[in-house]
Amino acid sequence: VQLQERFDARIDAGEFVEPKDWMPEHYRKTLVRQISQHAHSEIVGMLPEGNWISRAPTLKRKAILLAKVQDEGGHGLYLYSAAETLGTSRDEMLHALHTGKAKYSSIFNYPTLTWADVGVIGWLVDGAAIMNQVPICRCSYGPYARAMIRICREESFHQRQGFESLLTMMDKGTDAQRAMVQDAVNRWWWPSIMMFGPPDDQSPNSAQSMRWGIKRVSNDELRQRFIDATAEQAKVLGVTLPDPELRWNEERGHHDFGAIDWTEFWNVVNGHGPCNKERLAERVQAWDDGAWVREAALAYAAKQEPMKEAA
Amino acid sequence: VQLQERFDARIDAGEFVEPKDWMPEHYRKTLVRQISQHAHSEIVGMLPEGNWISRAPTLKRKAILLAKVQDEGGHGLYLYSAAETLGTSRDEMLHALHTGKAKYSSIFNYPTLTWADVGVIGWLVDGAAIMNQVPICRCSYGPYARAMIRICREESFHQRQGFESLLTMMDKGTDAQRAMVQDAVNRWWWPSIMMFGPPDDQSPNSAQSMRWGIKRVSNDELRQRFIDATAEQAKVLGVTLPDPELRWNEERGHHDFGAIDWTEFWNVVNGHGPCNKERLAERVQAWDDGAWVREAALAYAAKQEPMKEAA
Amino acid sequence: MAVASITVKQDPAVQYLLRIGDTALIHAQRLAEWTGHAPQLEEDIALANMALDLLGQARAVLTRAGELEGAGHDEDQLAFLREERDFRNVTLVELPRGDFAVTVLRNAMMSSFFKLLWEQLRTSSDAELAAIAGKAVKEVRYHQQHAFDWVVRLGQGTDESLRRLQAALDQLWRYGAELFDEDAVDEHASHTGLGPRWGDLADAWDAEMAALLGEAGLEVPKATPFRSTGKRGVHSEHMGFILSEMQHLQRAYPGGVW
Amino acid sequence: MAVASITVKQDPAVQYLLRIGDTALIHAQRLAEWTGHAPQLEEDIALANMALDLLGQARAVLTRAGELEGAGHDEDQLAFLREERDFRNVTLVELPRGDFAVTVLRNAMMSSFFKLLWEQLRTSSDAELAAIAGKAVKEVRYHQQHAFDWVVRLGQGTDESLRRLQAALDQLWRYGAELFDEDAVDEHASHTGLGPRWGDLADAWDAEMAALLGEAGLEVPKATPFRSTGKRGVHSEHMGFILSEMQHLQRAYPGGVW
Repeated sequence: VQLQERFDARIDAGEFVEPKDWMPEHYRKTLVRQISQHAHSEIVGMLPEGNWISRAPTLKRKAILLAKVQDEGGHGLYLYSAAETLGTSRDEMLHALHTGKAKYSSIFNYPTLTWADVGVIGWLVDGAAIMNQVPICRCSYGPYARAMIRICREESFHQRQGFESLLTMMDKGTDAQRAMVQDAVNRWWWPSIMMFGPPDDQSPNSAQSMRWGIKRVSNDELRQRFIDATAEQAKVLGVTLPDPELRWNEERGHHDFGAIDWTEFWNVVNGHGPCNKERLAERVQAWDDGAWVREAALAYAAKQEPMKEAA
Repeated sequence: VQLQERFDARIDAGEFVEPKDWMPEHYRKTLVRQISQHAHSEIVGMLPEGNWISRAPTLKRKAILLAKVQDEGGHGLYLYSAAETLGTSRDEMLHALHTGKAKYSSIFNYPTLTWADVGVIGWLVDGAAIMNQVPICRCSYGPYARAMIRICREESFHQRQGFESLLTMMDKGTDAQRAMVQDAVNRWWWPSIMMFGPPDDQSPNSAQSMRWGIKRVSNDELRQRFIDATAEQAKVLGVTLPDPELRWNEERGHHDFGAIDWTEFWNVVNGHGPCNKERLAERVQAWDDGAWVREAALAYAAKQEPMKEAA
Repeated sequence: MAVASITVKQDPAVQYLLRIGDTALIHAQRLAEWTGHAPQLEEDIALANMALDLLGQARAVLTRAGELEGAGHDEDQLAFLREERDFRNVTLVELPRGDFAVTVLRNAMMSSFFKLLWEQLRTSSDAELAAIAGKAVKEVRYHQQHAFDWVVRLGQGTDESLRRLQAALDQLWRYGAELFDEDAVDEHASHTGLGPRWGDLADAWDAEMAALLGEAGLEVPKATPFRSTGKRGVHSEHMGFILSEMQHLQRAYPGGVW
Repeated sequence: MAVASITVKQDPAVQYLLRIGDTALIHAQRLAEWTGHAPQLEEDIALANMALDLLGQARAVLTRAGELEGAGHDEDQLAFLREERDFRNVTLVELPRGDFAVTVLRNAMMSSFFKLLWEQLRTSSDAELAAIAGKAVKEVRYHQQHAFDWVVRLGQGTDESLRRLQAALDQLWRYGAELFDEDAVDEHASHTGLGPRWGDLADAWDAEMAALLGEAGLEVPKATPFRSTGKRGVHSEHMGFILSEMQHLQRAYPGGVW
């Protein structure tokens, strides 16, 4: 009880909780779930964009995309490490992913169908991710907060690169390229604004996470911030967001927007999106195909041990 | 001895030997080797051309190519059947192929690098094959001769299609297409004229095969016929054959031609051509991948037997 | 000599034909991958034969689609110069060829569908399409027979063949629903007598598949809300790779004559 | 807005640079295929990192090749608008990525070669190329270290990893000879001080590889007369598929700005 009180006081004071500190079991579990889910999103998220590395239209764009996907792998690494400080191994987390017990961001269950999708993912998906993640830089768990600071910095860079690549096509490209960009925006807009999760009144775990300082801003508020920011960027780009009800509301000081298809959202969350099965199958296949390599590395390391001791 | 005499008389009289007839063991073995080698050439030959089915430049050309490669599979079937009449099963012959004991035509160890290669294979490789095969339509072994009649008819059709596709590119195409055709001719010319095998004075088995009516015309004579015919066709096409010494010799009534690189020929025959290992590996892989299917078909057939008996 | 992609009118009759033509074309493209790699020579030949039939159907239907569109697009422009998002094939046919179980199961699903479709199209108000259907229906009956024979053989063959077949079903079955999703294009075709609403073929298809899968000893996966959407131009990620390969020569040799 | 392929002068200095630039480019293209599919996350990152280094080297060298050619071709025109027969990479790098053993063994062969080459190129008579080499040599040392570590680890790991590594060697080794085949292009480079005859690097390469393969417990296949010929523009059948994918967008969107 004393431990609990000290923990609560710390949260209230806005201090970081560190790995060696006592923490409530539910706090630990909630964090492991959230951080590992975030890590899984990074590595599953490598697939839809990775899909275009071999086909990038210029060598510069190829390098940018490859570096970006590599960064996502790096984010996965930091996040797995942060989660490991809570006493769960990376292998355990991956096992949960591969067996369908752990989730990852639903956005990655949509396919990348054209090159413009890569730019739009940078602009909208990374944009939404940053909006979600910036508050986590002030999260109560120290290792997670520190990982997020680094990740957010890189994500902002990716977001600008995505926007810039779209702007190049819209400003200097051909009609066919502009049509490709608009088409990609049409397909990614709604899934992007679903990335903030269900409406606040249907988000049961949020209150506890808020209390613990794991979550700082509500789903609906983040979504509104994102829409407000993005609507302006869309004008700069010269694309139309595919929502006829989207308009500035002077009174609210925000954009109004149309109804979100939550049936689609829950379908994708529950495994029935366009690519859920394929994404997971691809990860599992890579893991299984690599088993002999990991075994060989372990066997080799084991053989080196006695030599080191002898030396 | 009496059997041998009757057999010899039959050969001398130009009659067909049929499966149930007595024949010398060496004659049987020679035939099995030659027919199965020919069958293997058909099915390995499906690979270099099959390589372009997915990339054929028009739907008509795709249909023609697919039909052609299918025909090659059909030729493989007739020939394996002809060889089976001599008491060797298709599985035994395939085993010899897969373990490297049996040979197939070396020409298929060259890669198909451009679409024009498909046309040039039709024109030159099928052309050379027909030149080799027409005499076998009069071969002393009945089933082989009959298979060859059908095969030669289809090969002639393929050869005309190949020539026609090259002619279309040369006559109506762009400079880039004409350059592609010339490049393909440059790469396939020498391997094609090697298809007639080593010079007569280095072809030790030929005499016996001639005696038995399995071979009717010598390597060098066939090669000369081919070169004479092809040199004229090259003029119609508007391509240059890559042999500066190729010219009409009024006195001989034939074309003279340059020295053949027999070192290259023997390298490829002995397994060191550009694609030997890959061709064989591809066949073996297909066979191994299909093992479970063949086993399932056998198991199913076995289960049907008792039912048939009971019915 | 321009080789920019062509765009096709959003006319519902043209779209209806593109769905048929593109589905046959991409299915042919996948089946042809087996050529030279089948489990036995007879299957090399049989699969190539089906691919040829499908390719012939695709050519006839695409040609007719171009005529109805009236913009002067021939079969090759439609096949080689359209962008992915303008292809209207169902997603099922663009999935990788997989192992032989995936291939024969997909063939069973598609040939059963095409048989029902072509049977109806024999009385299309478009005489040209009706004529194409008259020929196609004979071809597709053989395709269905071949596929069904193999599905039963694998289902009742060995433990491994049953396991692989079940895995194929688990992978492919959810793509079947797309065949019967209806929209304005179907409505228009039905209204004008061009062809049936695809959804109207669902009951007959279900019955044929249920009988087959039962005989093969397969467990039918539960229906899910998953819907593929290739026939509306939103494909799987496999489609782009098919097209980059298929269209390469036409794109790389502008103005070429083949 | 024409997008017909470009052709490149047969100038030996340009050809020499294309051999380097194309080899780095196609090797990067293959390595990048691992991204998202490696045996562990650390290797996803390491292989992507190497691909990035190689891509950077390719861009610098292709740009320089275009400058030396003097026909106004930039790195993208050289990469995306050349035909297969005009690519000058060695065949080894265009072979399919294979399993992880194939990949690390190829990396070992290529990085050892590139290390020796870049070391020499630091004193190239072409100042630009010398500068590129100065940076590249540091990158490639890390590539070699990574590849060698893995070859030893797999060779001394499990029975399976040794078996796979030996199979990789049996497949790849024969493609190594091409690296050291000499011709007029090498002669010219050596004569002008542009760079070494590649054949002059053979002894050092052999020594490094022999030490590595010995430590890994591998049996070196016997030399054969087989010679791949990619650097003279006669590639394997894999190359066409790499290019149809890599070049698709540039070919399909003439006049595009990316």
